[in-house]
Amino acid sequence: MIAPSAYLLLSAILFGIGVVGVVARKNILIILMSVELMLNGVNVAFVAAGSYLGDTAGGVFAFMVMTVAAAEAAVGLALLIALYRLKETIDITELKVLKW
Amino acid sequence: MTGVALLDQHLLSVLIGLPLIGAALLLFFPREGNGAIRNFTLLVTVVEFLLSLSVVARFDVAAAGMQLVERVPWIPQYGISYIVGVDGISLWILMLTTFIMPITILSTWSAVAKNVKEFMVFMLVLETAMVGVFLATDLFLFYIFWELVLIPMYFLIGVWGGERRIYAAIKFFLYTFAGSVLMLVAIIALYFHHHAVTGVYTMDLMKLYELTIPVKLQLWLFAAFFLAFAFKVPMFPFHTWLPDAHVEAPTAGSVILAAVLLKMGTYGFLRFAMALFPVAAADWTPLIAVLAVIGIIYGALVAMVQKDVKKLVAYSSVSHLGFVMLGLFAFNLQGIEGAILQMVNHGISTGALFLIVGIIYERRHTRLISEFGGLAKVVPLFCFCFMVVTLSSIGVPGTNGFVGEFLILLGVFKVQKWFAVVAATGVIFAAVYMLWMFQRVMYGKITNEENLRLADMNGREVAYMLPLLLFILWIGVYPQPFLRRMDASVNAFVTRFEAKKQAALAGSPAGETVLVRYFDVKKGGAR
Amino acid sequence: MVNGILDYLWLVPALPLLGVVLNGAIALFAERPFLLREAGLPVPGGLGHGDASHGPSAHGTSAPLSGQHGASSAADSHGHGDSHGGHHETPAYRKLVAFLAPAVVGASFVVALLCVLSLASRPADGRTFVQILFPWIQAGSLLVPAALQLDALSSVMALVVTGVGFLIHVYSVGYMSHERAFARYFVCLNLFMFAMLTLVLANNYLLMFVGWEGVGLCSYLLIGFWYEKQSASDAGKKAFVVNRIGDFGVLLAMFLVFWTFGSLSFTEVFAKVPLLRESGVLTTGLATAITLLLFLGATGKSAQIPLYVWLPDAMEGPTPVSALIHAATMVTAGVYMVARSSALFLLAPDTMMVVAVIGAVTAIFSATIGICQTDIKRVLAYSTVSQLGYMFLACGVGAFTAAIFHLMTHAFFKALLFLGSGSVIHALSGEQDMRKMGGLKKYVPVTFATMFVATLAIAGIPGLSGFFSKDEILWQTFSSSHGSPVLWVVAALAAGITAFYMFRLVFLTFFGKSRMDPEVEKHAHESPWTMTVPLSILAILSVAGGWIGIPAVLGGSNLFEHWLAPVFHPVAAAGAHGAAAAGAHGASVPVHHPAALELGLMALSVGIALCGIGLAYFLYRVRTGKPAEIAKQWPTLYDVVYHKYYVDEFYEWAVIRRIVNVSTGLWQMFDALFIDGIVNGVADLVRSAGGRVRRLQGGVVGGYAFSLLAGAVLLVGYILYRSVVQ
Amino acid sequence: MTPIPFDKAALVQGLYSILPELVVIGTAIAVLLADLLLPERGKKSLCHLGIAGTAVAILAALSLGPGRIDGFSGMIVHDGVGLFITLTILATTLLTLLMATGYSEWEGTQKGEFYALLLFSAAGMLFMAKGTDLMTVFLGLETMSIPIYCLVGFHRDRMTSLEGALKYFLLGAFASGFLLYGIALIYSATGTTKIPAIAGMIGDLRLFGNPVFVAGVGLLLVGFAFKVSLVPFHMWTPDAYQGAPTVVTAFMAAGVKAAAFAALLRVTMLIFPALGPGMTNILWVLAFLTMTVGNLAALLQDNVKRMLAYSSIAHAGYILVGLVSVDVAGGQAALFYLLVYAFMNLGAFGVIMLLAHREDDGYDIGNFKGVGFRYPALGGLLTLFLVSLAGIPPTAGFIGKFYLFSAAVKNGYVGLAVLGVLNSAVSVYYYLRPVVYMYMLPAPGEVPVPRPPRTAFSLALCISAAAVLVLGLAPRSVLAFAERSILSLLM
Repeated sequence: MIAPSAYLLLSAILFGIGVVGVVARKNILIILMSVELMLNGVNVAFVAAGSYLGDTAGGVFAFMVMTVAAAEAAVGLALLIALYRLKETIDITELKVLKW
Repeated sequence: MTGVALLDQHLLSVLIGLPLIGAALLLFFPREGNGAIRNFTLLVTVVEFLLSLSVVARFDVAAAGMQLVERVPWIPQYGISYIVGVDGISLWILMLTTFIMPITILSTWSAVAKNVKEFMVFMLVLETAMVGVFLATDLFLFYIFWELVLIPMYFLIGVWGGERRIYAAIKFFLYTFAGSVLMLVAIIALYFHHHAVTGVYTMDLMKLYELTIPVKLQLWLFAAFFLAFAFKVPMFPFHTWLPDAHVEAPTAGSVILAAVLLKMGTYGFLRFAMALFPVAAADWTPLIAVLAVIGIIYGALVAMVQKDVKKLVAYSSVSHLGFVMLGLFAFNLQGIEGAILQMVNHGISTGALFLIVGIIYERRHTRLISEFGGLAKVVPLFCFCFMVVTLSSIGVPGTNGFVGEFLILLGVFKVQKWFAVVAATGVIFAAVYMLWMFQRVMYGKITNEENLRLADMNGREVAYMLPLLLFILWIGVYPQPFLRRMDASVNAFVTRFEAKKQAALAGSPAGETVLVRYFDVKKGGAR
Repeated sequence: MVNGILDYLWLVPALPLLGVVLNGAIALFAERPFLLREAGLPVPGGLGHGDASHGPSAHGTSAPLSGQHGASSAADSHGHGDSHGGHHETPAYRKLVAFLAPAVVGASFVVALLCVLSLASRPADGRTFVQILFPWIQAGSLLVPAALQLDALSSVMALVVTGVGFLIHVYSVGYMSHERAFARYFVCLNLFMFAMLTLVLANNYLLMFVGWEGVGLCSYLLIGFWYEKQSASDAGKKAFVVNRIGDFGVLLAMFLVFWTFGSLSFTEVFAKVPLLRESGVLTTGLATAITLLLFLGATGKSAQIPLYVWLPDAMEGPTPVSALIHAATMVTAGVYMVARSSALFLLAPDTMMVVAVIGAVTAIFSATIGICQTDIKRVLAYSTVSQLGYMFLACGVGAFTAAIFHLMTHAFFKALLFLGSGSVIHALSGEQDMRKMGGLKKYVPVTFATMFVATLAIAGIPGLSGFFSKDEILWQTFSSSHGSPVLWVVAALAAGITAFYMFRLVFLTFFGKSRMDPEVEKHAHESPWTMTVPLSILAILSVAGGWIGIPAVLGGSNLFEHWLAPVFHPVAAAGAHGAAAAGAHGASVPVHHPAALELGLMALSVGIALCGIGLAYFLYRVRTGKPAEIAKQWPTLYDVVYHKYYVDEFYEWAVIRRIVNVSTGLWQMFDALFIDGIVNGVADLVRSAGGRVRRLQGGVVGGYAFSLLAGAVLLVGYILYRSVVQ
Repeated sequence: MTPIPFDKAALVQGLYSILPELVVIGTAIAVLLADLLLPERGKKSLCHLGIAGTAVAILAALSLGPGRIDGFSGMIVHDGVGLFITLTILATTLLTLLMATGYSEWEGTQKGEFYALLLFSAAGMLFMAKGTDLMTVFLGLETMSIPIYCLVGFHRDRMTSLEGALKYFLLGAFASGFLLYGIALIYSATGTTKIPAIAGMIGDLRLFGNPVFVAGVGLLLVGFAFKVSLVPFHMWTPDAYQGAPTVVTAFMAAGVKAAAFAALLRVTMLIFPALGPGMTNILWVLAFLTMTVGNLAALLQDNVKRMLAYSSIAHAGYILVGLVSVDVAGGQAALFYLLVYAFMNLGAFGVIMLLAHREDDGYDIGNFKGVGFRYPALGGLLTLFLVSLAGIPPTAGFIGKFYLFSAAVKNGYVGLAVLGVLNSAVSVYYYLRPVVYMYMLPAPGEVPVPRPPRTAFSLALCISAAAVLVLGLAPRSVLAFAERSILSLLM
């Protein structure tokens, strides 16, 4: 039996990787993935906590999060495609018409 | 209820409401029909004035407190209500407002050509706001009117003003707004302090008067009020918005600004800052007196070297208002009554001066003194009016200006000899800059061809100048009717002031409120 | 008790006021349109441009005010130009004014006279009548009624003012007959009478102050009457401002009086003096302060050093004005006030000293200036200053009676001198420079005769009014406890100089061969009766005026003295300590000086005066070239004196320039740069901050995400720190 | 093996508690279906359908009354706050739809999905506002956000629109990550996600000192802060607002703020007090930063739309001032201000929509020259709304600010109040700038003709104007309502 804190640590690491990805990367696709990574970190935390507390809610939440993640991904990709159609790029740094 | 009953029980509300209603009706006038619009506005203001006369008629000379009071709960759960009333302090300033208004309207006949409709609407809204300021005895209501004044004035300057009008308008707005927002915080603080002490939420000035406020809190609240009012007066270092505003504003704007808006500041000091925070007021007196005296001399000196007549008059206002402030902070009967009278006087004579300037401006489209000279010959009637107004502004005995200044200086002399002495020199300077200006404009030979065939004042101009001249002489020769109606209230003010001061200094039930703690802890060494 | 005529005392000032109103109406509704039409200007509301007869054609030749050739010294000169141009079309309103203006003043003289008589009929100690008209200003303990007071002192003043005033009004009708702004002139003149009478009849300081500033205002208006002339309007302004400086003193004095005595009315204040004196409230220091401030006012109004500078310039006004305001009445207001406040002055020996010295110095100082002046009116102006100096000298030595006495006689002969000079100027089409006169006595006999009498009077030739009053002053200066021989010497010297320059004036003007340019000479003519009659009356007064004050030593029973006694003596009696009392009594019978001494001094002073006359005769009749030589011998001295010791220039440089520069500095440096700099600076600061904050919004998502992350880290970090670590 | 008992009553109550949401969702679906059936020219009636639906929803909400109704075993609750915010949101939606009638015509958003998305996100807002379980709140938040991402990018052939959408989306997803992680941590620390339950446990200090929990709350706050765009989590706001179709901008500014603040309110009211002064200090700083940065950045904007975006940031700051002082006065002030803000903000956007007469560069302030006297009604309305936004009497904006700041003063945050009023003084400068252009600067040539307002559109403007004035002059009943709501939340 591994201590729950270990799971939390794992989730934290996952989340952190995701965060760094979002901040650091230019490619929109990769940023999307990093976001997914963050959410997965969250899921780990939920599941771990749920099982540790012997509460099913945690697992349920994980599923909800996945669903939401999916929905977000859908919208994200749609926007991505629209962008590509318009500017033929998926480099986030290209997006700076709007500023100041 | 019938109209009579309405007037009978809600006279003051009617006074506040009438111009607003007039403005509302005005919106339905066709934009083209300037004549109709003007006449209608004039009618409204005249009716307003007549109604305000009945306030004087019904005013009880003996009563010290608020009269013709009306109170309607407004936001009862927070003790905010619509309370209006008039007493000896506000009576004449109210009258000044309603009196100057028709005159101003009449003066715009030919001066304002574009967007007459909007102009008149703003004028009427402005009148409502001003009357409201002087009648409101609920702090919240007062603040609302106080701020409401800014908007129409902002438009009057910004839309119908001279070439740097936008700068002037924004400067005027921000200057005064920035000053008054802090007062809002102070009002709130006072309100909660009252609740903390008495357990009652109220904005009713009369109730707040009864409150004894711990000294440190007083000092801070007074500071906030001081800013708001000092900006408005304007007192010496805060005056720079005034010349710009005056120079850029249209004649009517300048007249209202000088005659009424500036009085809002001095009135505010008397009605709120001094009455609510006596100890602080007393503490601040040296500072304020010094500023006032500096203002008197400074304003006079700077006025002397102005090239633009309007600017000159603007700076002279700084000087005159300095007298008023000095009088108020003498805290004795002569000083305060003199100050109140001087508010009215300044309203009349400076208002008249701006009208005078407006008259030549309309004809020559310049206000530079150097453009004129020798006018006396071509426009004798104008010269006569100008002379009388000038004399009243100098404070020659027999004109209103003298009575006010004399009482003020007399009052100040009792408490602060040297301030009075220095201030009195201002009387000399006043003569210098006014007469010099008068000489350069009216006397000498006509040097400028364009002035050779100037038209003298026409019937309309005489019509609105005459009442002003009459009052200049009346107040100068027989000020009793005016002074008598102030007596009771001012007396009460002075006595209450002393009493409250003692109470606060005795440190009577302070009420350890959040605020008191706030200031004691954070700004400990306030004194 | 029934006061009879006294109840109509209010008519005395009221009548001139009536004149103001009526003439004002005429000026406004008849004269203004008329003049505008003549100048060919539109008359708003009026009947538009006049019929062809007036209008440009008429206004070429017409009056000073109408134009191109301007008011400038044509001011007085228009006479003949006009006898063709302006005359035949004299509109009716002028006749009306010409009647009304003098009439009201005459009427008020009559009323005043009656009042004074009925006052005289009372016992000496009951000769104070107060009439309260209405409550004027009331604020708290301050109760100032508009009330008139007629007592010995004010009755003298009232009579002088209304009497001389009436004569000068009549004179003006003739003198100004060609003046365009005829009605306006008389409005001002009547207004002046009203103000002056308010001044002398007021029963409290505040109301007196109203008259005080009122006369100042009128003098401003009348000096600048020909406002198209730069020098005239300048002079007017100067007069007003300088007087304001004095008024400043009076104002403060009133404050002190009020907060000391709790009242401003003469009767109450003076009644309280002994009491407060006992109780020690009214210290000598306080009395000195009050009186010095009052005297500051007096120096302004009565043109004493250092504030005398306005009076000579005031000669820019029409000559009758100079006679009325700047010789006979207004300028003596200061003396009146000091005399009125004698009760207070007597308590302040220091002030008395100051008054005496300043009086004496002014007397001699301005007398010397008088020597070199060439403008006939300016000579008279400086002589006025110096005569006023005498009066103050008298006050200073406690001889208030003498002061008032001289005030009265001076009013007669100085008015006469001015009117005479006016007549001369009138005859010479506006020439005022004595170097361009001479030999006039055959042209203007009446003027010459009357003026000569006045000159004798002012020179102090025994038997004439001037002699008695001046000699009284000299004697008091010598004998009174406040006086001193030194002052006597100064005063006597001044008397001599006076005699000198006055005769210089007469000789230059009326004797010798004509130095007039022929054009002028052709027109030289005696003035109309409206002018000569007043001259003659004044001449009589200048002779006989003094006889009511013949001192005991000359076997006279100083009536004047006794008349004024109730005003000055009770005061002296009350005025505590002996010196003051003696000083005041000194005015009556100088017991401790032998009559011989008095007579001796009298003779001596007359002698000095005669020397002056002789010198003048020698220089300007016998050796007419001499003055020029003297001038050459001491050029600098002559220059300095000729330029009035450069006092005006000094003031200009030391005061006016400074103030103007400072003000300009304040405005452009402090106001525009500093204060507004701060204001706009704050605004700019905020705006530029706005500009920077915007730039944070770089536009790149990475940056946004980073700021979000940073915020999150800080936030969580802080909250963890706060709630876990602590 | 007993069958799961079917508790009909609970279900009914649950459905009843979310009646308005149901109506809105139903309308959305109806719109989608109708879109299939209707011919091209009939599309505009879609909007009318939406309007009708929203109106019904409002009635439904009112029919529920202020009483407390728990639904779905405490996942969601209809209480005072719920009702107040519900009405605010529905009002926003209604006004938005009314304006959309016109806007869709000009900008070709005359599509079923447009309205459907609007309604869906409205439903999401409602859920978020009423959720008492962090999970519900999260779901509501997503249901709100995802449609809005789409709406922002609705002009998918216009770069600005797309860019705004992408930025908003990416950062939004990023932020919800934080939110979720916060929830997860809280869950793992407390074993529940129900706000009241957590509030119950707060008492014991173990929890207070528990870093997991505390960090969780912190992250939770970050998530909300992002949605209400508090500095420094605000970066997306100006870009998204500027890029989005203007109706959507108006909708977001008012609606999202209302929903997110409602959720934040529940959390702050119930949980923050336990965390001691630390949390308050954070809020204090956030409020200050948000007000100041928002106002300063807005100062020099020449694009009115972007200016209003920054101003909306500033307003988030003002509202937060109400939350800093965690008490009835503050909460009530915040609620009241949310409502007021909805009206004045929508009104302002509505007018500039008309004046701009085309998207993007149409919003340049230069276009407003000389409009005031040429089109008095529009000029007057815009002036009114701006004055109200600036918080000058006698408008609702003033009353709102007055209560926010008085709450702060009451609880001794005088400094914050002073900073607040000074900020509003600064803000006057940029709120008056359009006025200057409209009235004080002459038009270069002929004043560009504004878009012709349709009846519905003008109705929307009139409603907003009326609301701004009425709430300014007679706010007593609404204030009382707000107060009751907060009280109901606390008990």
